[in-house]
Amino acid sequence: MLFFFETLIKIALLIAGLMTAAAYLVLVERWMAAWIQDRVGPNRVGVPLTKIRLFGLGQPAADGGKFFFKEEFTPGHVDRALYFLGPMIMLTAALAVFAVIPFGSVLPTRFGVEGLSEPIRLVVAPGMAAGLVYVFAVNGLAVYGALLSGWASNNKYSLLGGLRSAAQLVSYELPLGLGILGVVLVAGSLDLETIISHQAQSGAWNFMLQPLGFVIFFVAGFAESGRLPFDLAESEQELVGGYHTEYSGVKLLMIMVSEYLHMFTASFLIVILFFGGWHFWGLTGSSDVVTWPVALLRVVVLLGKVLLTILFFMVARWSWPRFRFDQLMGLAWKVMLPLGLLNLVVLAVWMEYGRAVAEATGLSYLAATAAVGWGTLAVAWLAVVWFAPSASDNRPQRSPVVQEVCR
Amino acid sequence: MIHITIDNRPLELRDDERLNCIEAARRVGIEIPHYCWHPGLSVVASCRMCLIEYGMTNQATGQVEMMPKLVPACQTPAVDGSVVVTNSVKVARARAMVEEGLLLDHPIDCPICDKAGECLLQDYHFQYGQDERRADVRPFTSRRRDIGDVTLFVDRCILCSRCVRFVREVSGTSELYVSGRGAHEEIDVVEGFPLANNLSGNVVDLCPVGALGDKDFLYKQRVWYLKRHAAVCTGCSAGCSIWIEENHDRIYRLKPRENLAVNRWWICNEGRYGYPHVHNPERLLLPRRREGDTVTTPDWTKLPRELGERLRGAGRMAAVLSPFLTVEEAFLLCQYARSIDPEAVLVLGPVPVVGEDEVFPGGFTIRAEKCPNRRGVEEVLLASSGGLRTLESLLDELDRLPFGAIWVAGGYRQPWIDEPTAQRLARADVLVVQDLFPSPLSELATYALPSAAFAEREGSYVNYADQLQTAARGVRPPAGVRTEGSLLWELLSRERMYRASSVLEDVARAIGYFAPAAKGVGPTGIDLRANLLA
Amino acid sequence: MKPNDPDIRWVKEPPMGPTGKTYLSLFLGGFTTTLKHLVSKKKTIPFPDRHYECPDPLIYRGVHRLNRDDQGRVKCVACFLCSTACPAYCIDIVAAESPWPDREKYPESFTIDELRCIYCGMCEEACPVDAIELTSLFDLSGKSREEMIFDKEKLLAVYDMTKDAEPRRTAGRPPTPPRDTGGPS
Amino acid sequence: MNPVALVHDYLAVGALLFGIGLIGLISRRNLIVMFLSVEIMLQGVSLSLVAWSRFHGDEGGQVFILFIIAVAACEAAVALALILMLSCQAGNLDVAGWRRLREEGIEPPVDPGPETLPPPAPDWIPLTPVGRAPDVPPEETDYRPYV
Amino acid sequence: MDPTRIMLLAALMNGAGLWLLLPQTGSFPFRRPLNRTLGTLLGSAGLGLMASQLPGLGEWFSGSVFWGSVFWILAGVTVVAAAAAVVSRDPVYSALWFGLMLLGTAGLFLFSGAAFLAVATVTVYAGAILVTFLFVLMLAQPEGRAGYDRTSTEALLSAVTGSMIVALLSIVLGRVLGLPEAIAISSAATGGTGPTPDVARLGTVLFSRYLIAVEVAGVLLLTALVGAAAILARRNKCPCEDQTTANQMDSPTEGAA
Repeated sequence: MLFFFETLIKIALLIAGLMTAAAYLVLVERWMAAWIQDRVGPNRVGVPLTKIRLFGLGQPAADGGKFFFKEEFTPGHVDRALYFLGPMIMLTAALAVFAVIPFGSVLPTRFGVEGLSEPIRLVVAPGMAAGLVYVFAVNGLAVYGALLSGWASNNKYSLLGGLRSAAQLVSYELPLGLGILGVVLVAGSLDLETIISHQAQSGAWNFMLQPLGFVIFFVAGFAESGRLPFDLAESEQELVGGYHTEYSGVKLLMIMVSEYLHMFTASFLIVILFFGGWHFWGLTGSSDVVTWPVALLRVVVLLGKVLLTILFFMVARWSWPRFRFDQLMGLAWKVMLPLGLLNLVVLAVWMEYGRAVAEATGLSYLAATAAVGWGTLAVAWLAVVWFAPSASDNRPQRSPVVQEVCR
Repeated sequence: MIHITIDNRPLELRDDERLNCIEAARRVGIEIPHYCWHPGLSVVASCRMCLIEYGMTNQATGQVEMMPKLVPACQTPAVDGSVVVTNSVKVARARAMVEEGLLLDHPIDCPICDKAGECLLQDYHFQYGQDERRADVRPFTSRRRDIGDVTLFVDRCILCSRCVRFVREVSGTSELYVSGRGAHEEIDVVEGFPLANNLSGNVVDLCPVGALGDKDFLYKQRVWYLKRHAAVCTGCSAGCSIWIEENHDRIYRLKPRENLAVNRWWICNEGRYGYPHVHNPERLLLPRRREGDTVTTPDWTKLPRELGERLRGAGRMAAVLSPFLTVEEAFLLCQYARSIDPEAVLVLGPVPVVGEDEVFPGGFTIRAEKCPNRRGVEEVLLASSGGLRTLESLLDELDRLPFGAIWVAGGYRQPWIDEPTAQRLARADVLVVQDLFPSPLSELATYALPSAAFAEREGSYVNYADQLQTAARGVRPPAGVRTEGSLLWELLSRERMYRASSVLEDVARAIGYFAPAAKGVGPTGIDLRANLLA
Repeated sequence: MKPNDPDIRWVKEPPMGPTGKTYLSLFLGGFTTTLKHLVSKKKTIPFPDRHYECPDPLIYRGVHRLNRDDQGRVKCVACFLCSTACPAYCIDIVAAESPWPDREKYPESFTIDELRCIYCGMCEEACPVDAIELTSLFDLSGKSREEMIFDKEKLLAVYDMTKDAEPRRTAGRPPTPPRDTGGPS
Repeated sequence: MNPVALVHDYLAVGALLFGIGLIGLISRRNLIVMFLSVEIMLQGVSLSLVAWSRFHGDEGGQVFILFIIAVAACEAAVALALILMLSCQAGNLDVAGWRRLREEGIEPPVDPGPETLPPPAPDWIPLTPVGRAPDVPPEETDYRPYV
Repeated sequence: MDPTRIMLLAALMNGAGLWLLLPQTGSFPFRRPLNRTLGTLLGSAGLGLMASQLPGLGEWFSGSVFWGSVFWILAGVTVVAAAAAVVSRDPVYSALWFGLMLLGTAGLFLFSGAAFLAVATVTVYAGAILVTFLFVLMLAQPEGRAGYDRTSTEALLSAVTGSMIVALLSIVLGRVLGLPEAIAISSAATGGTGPTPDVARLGTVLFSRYLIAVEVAGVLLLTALVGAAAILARRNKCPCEDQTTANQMDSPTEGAA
């Protein structure tokens, strides 16, 4: 029973935290967007009925209220059951992923309760052996949300938006998996907690050891969360709004929150798999037995890292142009898939013979691994440059010589 | 056969054709600009806009001998062996110079000039004029002078003298003359003798610039907003071809349409200014049903069925066909009356005659018979009932034995029936009246149906000289008004929409008189007498 | 246009070199630009607190006005050129013969539907007497659609309101000469 | 739970899935639905395998299911390609359209066929209220709504 | 009554229910709403009857209610979703019901301790296979119901066959598992607890004992991939594709060069 309540409390905490975080990160994103465009951003909504503006911190409440009180319009031509089901599937899948994602390491104390002899692990479903595969499975279900809402809307723009989105998500699951496989190979486990503690114990975060895998996972994570420059599903500036063209009100809110949650998932996974999770050198220690301050510090470190990643997501949105759809698919299948396989093969070979080589050369094992990793990245990058089709430079020309060549 | 070469394009004319070079060039699709020449007027060759290079083929040698100087095309007959050049630099320069000369003191007040948009000076300036103005004077006066029926903007005039020739040659009234000499020439009227004749409106059409302004149209609407529809004037039995020019279902002016078989290039003022009744607010605008003393407004959607039932149950039927009906409507009404009562009495309504025919020296005639289609309705009645009966005979018969139902088609522009006659007609059980304006008859009618004015209906008319012409619909009828044709079409339970052209084909098949119309009617109409002679 | 038209000059973009194909400089370039703007000075004007000062009211396209001439009469001559040029069909004019001796034509009514207007400035371009102009008033709002249909009086009132701040574009042009009512000259 | 009871229940569920899939495979005419029915049968078998694997405490059954998944993936790829080809040629996904692929001397399957069906009722999309045309009798459209 | 007969009856009821629910021509055997109601009633009655004869239900009432109910819910969802997938007229709905059935099966896998299998099933089946099928369905029939989805071939015969097989299997199962040998085997084995839910152990077994099989499966996958590509590479010969468009698209650039 205690286990039951513990899990319930964790779930409640997690959902409340995620929803609040989503609401406020929307505000942060709007601020970032505004600042990058030399604007000020939302700074008006504060305490209602007063002149207190609080830098616009009341904006999320106003946004949420607007979503709830807006007319929820259901077009007459939709397939009703699936139209309602689509957003629900999306939100459920996006939330269910967090069952295996740790948001800290452990809490040491027993709260004076006799049954809680063991430290509380800060993850909803601790010890899920197939944790990473679970993430994949649930992410796969999220595709249905897009596909169904697109099809049920009975609108060709929505349908094509849904298919676009689904094709992108399905395609980028492969490089995502290949990027992870290296980490799993090194850690020897699919459990995210184990992966973190493995990095903490070795002291070397995975992005230092296998940068190629990190790059692949990072890019695929962007694509999976459907953020710019991979937001082909929506392309709000160019195409009709994608699969949620026909949605409004709370259902639209559900879709948008689940898109935000995908970004959280991607950020959490990036931090946990490649940036050492809660670990920070000299601050958090690496053992499983912790004191209260350390346990809280670990949570703070993990969430701080995640926040930084999310901020990077937000800045990236305004930094680089969007891909074309064929480029998007080409990147997944022609570039990242082979590179992911290369990364995997190199790592597998290194795992088998690495220690011997390190001993032979006299380097420490970690340094040698890092060297191999960065070497692989360099080779892969050069190969991409070499094999890439000839591209033209369409930046504005400055040199008159080039102008002449143009003619 | 006359062989001519115009801009290296060969043209062959019949031996009996006497054309000038402007007309000949038009045959091959070359437009020679001109101001003073008009096909209906004498040639003065005063504007010099139509200057061309002209030469003759020497019949003996076959050599072309060009004239040393430019000649006006309007005054140069296209005889056998003529060679005309209109696209040379010399001609272009001559046109530009003429244009510059005309514009030297022509006020540039196009924004407030009613002619802007259809002004020849504007058009030719853009086509043939110079790009820049070399003169340092900027004319900006636009003196206005009231010369009678029309307004004269003195400074806009380019002295083409079309209007002067018109009042001398066509209307024969000679009010206008050119006063002054040289640069001081102006159009004017003699003190005390203003321009006042029944054709005076035509000078406005004739004026190539905005010098003569129509008082009726002045400042009402810009011409580029107007949409024109080919129609037939219904003012008198001459049946002149006209353009209805309208915007947003409001007629702004009527203009003559060139039809050499009927009215040539002219129409009378009576026809030209005879459109305001279309927009008269006193028109009947809703159908009315009278039962006893109660008056109700029936629903158009249910009215045809109701009418059919009432008429069928009434007994003997008579129909009065007004000469304002189109041929198609008269035909449909006869058919409908016969379908209700095979023995129905069909009579011709009163034919309004005002005064005498007014014949002008130029040959133009304003007919005294002020209805457009007496001949057409008569022929339809002859074909449907074998004889022609008038309203008086119907009234006589009405006194002897009562009719169950009488259908009166009106559409007269003027009051046409007096109270006693109306009372006599109203003795029928069911009296259906279709009319434009309220009359004693429509007050007594069981069903008073609004009818459409001439510009609101399509159909064909036969004028006094058996010329059949078709008119297109100019404006939509006001809400609540249905054209007679479409109502009768529905009463006869025909399918699809009412289309006058297809009904006319039926008429041509059914009635021999109209047989020539079976192959379609051109813009100038068809002379039905040709058929009778044959 | 045909592809083999000899007048077409086909410009080929310069090919990207191997360093360019790494996309590193492009990647970092985009990122630095973004970051630069992230910390740069903001250009937003907090609107109700501070108002936008139009640097050149002559080129701003805001609410219309109908200019008055020297005697305070409406300058418009009802030539319909603005309503002809209007791509949104928002100008409605009823013309009449003017009651003044020096003018032929004037607008009996002049109506602009400001809601339908797209503020393209074509009316201003088309006007031959510079009677209609667009002012720099931009915060146009109203409580009903009817209120936003400006009639002649309202448009003239806009002129009265803005004439000091925004002089007429062609203030220097001489007035039209008085009409010559005499006989033949 | 009693292991025997558990394996019994699993096997019963597996048998039901197998039977349902079989019915679907035989009776449905849509190629893709037929394929899905086959997959249902496979899932039934997988369930039995899991049950037996647990019953015997041996991973063999689970490994076998992994192979089933692999085979299903292959099957999906090839079948989808074939279905695409076929539907592209026939214009629909109807399996009855391919009855000429039988051997010589075998009677064609008795099939009501789509051509004997009544034409399906037109499935008009209801207009949203704002898009509905005003209820004007057709003869009224000939007249302008104002004077 | 004899459990064998009950099983037979239950299977027959299931078959009859499915037969009624299958898409039929016109109003056969009854009108469509009646067909649906009757089919649903018969099918659920059959399922209940069958469940009552399974030993697990009794265990449920006696033993742990929570886990027992989890199993029954999962099993019910699976079977009902499978039936719905088979009888749905709209193939898209069919695919979605199939997806729900997959989730139910994955739950049953998880329930019997095969966690990796559960997530693998969801990942591969639901995440990849079914999505591609939905792609085809949504693109092939955007407007939904075709005539061939409104009829079935030999519905009655197939229902009889299917229900007979189910009945046969269930009856045989009951007989076989009731034998003392089965009890003995189960107690001799791990006592029904099954393999520990350990992914690592499954991996070890997979890549040691069944290495050859894994290799063969890999080769099979590769072959299938090549085969699918080969089949679809000839799609240009398909009459519905307009081959000239591709050529026309290219010509302007040639002219430009």
